[in-house]
Amino acid sequence: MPSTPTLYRGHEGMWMWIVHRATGVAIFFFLLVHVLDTSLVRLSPEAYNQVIDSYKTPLYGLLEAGLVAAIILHAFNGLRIIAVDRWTWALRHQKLLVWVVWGIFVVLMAGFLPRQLTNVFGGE
Amino acid sequence: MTTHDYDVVIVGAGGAGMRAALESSQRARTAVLTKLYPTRSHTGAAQGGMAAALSNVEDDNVEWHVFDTVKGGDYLVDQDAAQILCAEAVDAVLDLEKMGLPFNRTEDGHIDQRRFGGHTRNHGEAAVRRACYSADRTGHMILQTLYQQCVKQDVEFFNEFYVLELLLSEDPQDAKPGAEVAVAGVVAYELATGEVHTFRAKSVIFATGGAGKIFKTTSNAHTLTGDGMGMVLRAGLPLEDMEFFQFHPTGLAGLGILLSEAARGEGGILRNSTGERFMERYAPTIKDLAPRDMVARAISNEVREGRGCGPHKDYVLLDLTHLEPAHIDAKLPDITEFARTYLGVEPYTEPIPVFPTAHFAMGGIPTTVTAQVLRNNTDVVAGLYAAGECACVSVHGANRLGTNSLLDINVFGRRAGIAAAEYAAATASAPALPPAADAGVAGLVEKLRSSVSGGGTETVAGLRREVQETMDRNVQVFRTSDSLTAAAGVIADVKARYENIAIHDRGQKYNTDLLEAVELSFLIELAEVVVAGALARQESRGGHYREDFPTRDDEKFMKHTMAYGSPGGIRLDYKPVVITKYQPMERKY
Amino acid sequence: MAAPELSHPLPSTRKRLTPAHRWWWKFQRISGVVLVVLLFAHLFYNLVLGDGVNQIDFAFVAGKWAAPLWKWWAFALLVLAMLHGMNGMSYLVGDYARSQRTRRFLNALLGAATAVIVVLGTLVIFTFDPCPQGADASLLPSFCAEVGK
Amino acid sequence: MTAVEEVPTELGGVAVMQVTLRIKRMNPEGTGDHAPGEDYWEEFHLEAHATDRVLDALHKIKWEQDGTLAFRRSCAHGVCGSDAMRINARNRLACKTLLKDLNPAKPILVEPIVGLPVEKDLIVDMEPFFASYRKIMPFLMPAGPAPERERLQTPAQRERFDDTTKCILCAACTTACPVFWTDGQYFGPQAIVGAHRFIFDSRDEGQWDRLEILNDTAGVWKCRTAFNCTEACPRGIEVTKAISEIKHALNTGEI
Ligand SMILES: Cc1cc2nc3c(=O)[nH]c(=O)nc-3n(C[C@H](O)[C@H](O)[C@H](O)COP(=O)(O)OP(=O)(O)OC[C@H]3O[C@@H](n4cnc5c(N)ncnc54)[C@H](O)[C@@H]3O)c2cc1C
Ligand code: HEM
Ligand code: SF4
Ligand code: F3S
Ligand code: FES
Repeated sequence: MPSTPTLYRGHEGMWMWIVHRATGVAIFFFLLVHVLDTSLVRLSPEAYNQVIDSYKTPLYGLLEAGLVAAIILHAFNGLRIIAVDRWTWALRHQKLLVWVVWGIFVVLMAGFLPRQLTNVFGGE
Repeated sequence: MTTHDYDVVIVGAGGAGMRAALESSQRARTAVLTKLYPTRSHTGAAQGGMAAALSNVEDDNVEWHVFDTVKGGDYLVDQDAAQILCAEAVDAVLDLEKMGLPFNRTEDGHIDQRRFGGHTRNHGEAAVRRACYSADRTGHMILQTLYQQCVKQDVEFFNEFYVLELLLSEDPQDAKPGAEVAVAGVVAYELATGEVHTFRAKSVIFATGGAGKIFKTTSNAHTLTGDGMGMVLRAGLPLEDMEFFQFHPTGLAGLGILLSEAARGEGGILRNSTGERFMERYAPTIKDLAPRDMVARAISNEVREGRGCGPHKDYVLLDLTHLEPAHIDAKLPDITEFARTYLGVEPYTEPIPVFPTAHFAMGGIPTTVTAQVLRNNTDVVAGLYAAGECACVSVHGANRLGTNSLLDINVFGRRAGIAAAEYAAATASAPALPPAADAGVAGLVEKLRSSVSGGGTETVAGLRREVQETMDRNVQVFRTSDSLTAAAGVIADVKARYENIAIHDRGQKYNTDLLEAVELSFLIELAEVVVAGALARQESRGGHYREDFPTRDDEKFMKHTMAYGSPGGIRLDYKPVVITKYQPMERKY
Repeated sequence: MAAPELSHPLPSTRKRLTPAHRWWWKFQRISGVVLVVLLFAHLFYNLVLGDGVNQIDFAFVAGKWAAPLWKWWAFALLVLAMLHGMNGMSYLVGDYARSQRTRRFLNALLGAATAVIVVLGTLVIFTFDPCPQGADASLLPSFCAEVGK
Repeated sequence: MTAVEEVPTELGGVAVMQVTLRIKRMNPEGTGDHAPGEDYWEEFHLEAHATDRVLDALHKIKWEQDGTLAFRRSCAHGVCGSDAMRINARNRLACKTLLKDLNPAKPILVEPIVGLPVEKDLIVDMEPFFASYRKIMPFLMPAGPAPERERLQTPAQRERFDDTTKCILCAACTTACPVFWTDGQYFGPQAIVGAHRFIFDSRDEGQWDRLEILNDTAGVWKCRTAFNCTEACPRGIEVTKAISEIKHALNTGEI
């Protein structure tokens, strides 16, 4: 039985590659569902609202927060990748840029999360 | 057993082997057998440069180069060979450039050149810029470039094939002078499978490199175990001038990793514990750029007389701190990184601890200037060639000048490739192989395998350490009759105990344990030859310094040593030196 | 450019560079930059302004799409995100699918899914009626009342 | 785990310490305890100097404890490229990794590089790696007839490709690349480095042949800028930068 090799202790670049990949896939599948459920608006207001209402649970609210987190990470890391491919400076400082991405992520989430959580848990 | 049939078989894929392959494979069906992937060969470790009187940066000419080579070699150089080496140097460098080698350049786009030890203008007036280089990885670039050309030409490599025996048409020790002895092929052991292969060939070229591992402190790779020289000796052929081993002055202290002479060529200075630039005392004119044997002895002497540095006063310092960091980065990036990685020393600001390290075998398999292997002072073995560090043409005499070896492997590697292919073309077929041609190697391998359960008591590492330590202690920069006799005793003892060796691995596949044992047997025999030659040479010349005979003795010893293996021990004979233009003079710098 | 001198012939590669991978690589980057704008405005409008997630219902969507800007915004988002996502997913297929056959099959599936979603989405966006006949007026955007009159 | 105790003794000025190496083994012919081809971890305890390299420790094991341990090595100072292996979960050369730079409090993990078939213990089949290198036509393709003397090249032109000439073909980069692990289709960073060395050489005229090859499905577009290659390269080559320069050349047609 060939055993698996150790998990490679890559640096920032490798972990961000994993993050980028995972978030990209997650967003893609969400997008498929999201287009389908939004299409219900074409069917009837009742159908749409019914589905959307069923989403308005705390669980779904959290998932949605996760989605936003994924988008923020994917988007800003995507910009980092673009910069790295484009400018030598960014290439040489790609690690710094990883921390910039996380910085932006923290700031944006700090702005968004309270709003989302009060909306989700705050009740009517 | 598998048998292969080729016109030319080249053993070794370092600089010499691949340069030969480029010529030979264009002319004849050629196989290159190498125990390492070609790009792992130790040519890749060479740093400083390759000499050629290109006159790209200052006036220079072939004659000056010949003179420096002869004088540097303490007049033991065969001057006809040196003439060829230096005359073909220019084309050798230009050929490499055309193959794509990325030399450093002058502002106007030509190949740049720098100073190196012993290379002078106008017969010793002052140091001259003769070394063509590529930062401090010239050998790396040569090895890569030659390999790239081999890829282009689709050269057939047998990688990780250890050649262990040379097959001749008859025993040269029984053959009469003048009678024909021809090469028949080689027997090789395939690392991946443990299979023994016989290669029948019309011509065979040995290009197996050096034997630095007979010493403990060495700049040489673990794999430089002198296999080619050992096989030749076992086949009943002589080895020439083996007592001349070069100790490079600046190995990283305690480790032996080389810091190229280029460090001094670029302005580095050697200092002792008092901070003195001590080379001013030993070589007033060219100081730190004196030939290696002199600098190595000077360092050892400083240490012996108590002016060494460090807690044990056992090294001196190579000072680069007065050089611009940018200059260091441009010209000496690798060696300064070695200092950082392995000693934790920052060369910009701290001097680097150095001590002489066993570096280069001036001696080796005796050849003519067309790289044909000699079986005595006059007769050649038909179809057998040697080139590179394993060969002795002899262009290095008693002491090689820095940058002349990369030159040697290219000039004589090329010559060997052409000659071997031409010989093969003119020869109808290789001599018939003896029955059971592979029996020798198969037997050797089986014997070692059976030692796993056979209860041998000696270990490869243990015996090897004993040989290496005695060589370091007794056969290094300073030698005496006593030290050499002591070494001979240890080697004889180790040789006897080798019979009782035991290895661990009895497997067929990738059995490096077994091969280390075989390599050790070559090391022991070569150490024996070195010591025998050194004992008999009661003079001091170039790299061989006898404290009990501290001067050169041209009367008795202006001759090459020819050592033959025999049941009773090493038998020594001598061969005259070819002198054409330059009569021996005292060697002063 | 002169033909290289070679000792034995190599496959001739003098044809023009095939643009496919290169084009998609560039697209991935350009679409990425555009998506940052499109997506964050979308998220901000929907989740942060007003009542956040809770505000989302038919009336909200219909109200938004009444403006041509948001209609086209949604369309651009749909197309770019789907193409970007499709190509991104096909990177994964290229990396993880073991055989040429699986690779081809999965890429076809991806292409089909993308086509379906893009077509469906486009139809919805452009044929969408914010004030469908006979619907419960309380579910509709307020301007329907005026339209109905 | 108390793998290491600093022994207070000094030997030649260097501290002696106890280290544990945990080595991934595989014997194609099997051993008493293990079936042919089975891989397993084995621990070795030894005494070493802080300044020893991992290669020294492997030698100590091979020479004093278990001669069957198989690994490649030659130069022992980082210039021949024989001994790339995964040490503490990162690709490095055993001869360039000092024990003192690893955490000696824990066992040091040593395993073969990943993505090439393991032959025995730490030895892998390098042929697929060299095959990728050969594919990019790694030799000068000069234009026109050779001049009598050298082809001219300014120091600036020479500097343009200096970085990638340093490659020793050790495979540390390629086998550290997560994209290479996925299916082995990717040429890998080394082949790109090898091509870069010629593409940016002012004397070479084969750029477009090589760029065409790198433009292929298995070529540069597979790189996801994970930077493992750059981090792993023992020669300090900016591998990702070289790859990026190739992408740029393909996109703009400028070299
Ligand atoms: C650190 C260092 C720096 C140096 N710097 C310089 C310099 O700046 N300038 C200069 O001129 N010289 C320099 N030298 C010397 C020079 O590099 C060598 O002498 C030269 O490269 C030797 O080349 P070679 O082809 O003979 O052998 P190598 O390159 O050592 O090749 C030997 C080949 O033989 C093969 N081989 C060995 N045994 C067997 C076997 N049993 N079966 C099959 N194959 C076998 C090996 O696989 C290898 O391919 C330096 C040497 C060292 C060690
Ligand atoms: C918000 C702005 C976005 C930016 C800036 C962005 C940027 C990028 C970039 C530059 C890449 C290429 C990565 C590479 O070649 O290494 C990429 C890959 C990818 N993107 Fe996006 N993207 C964004 C949005 C999205 C969306 C909305 C989706 C989902 C539909 C998505 C899914 C993917 C996927 C699946 C990949 C492939 C990941 C991989 O190969 O590892 N991205 N993205
Ligand atoms: S680029 Fe660096 S890591 Fe990759 S093979 Fe070359 S030297 Fe090794
Ligand atoms: S690790 Fe691989 S993904 Fe690119 S940057 Fe290096 S080749
Ligand atoms: S042994 Fe040569 S690179 Fe490590």
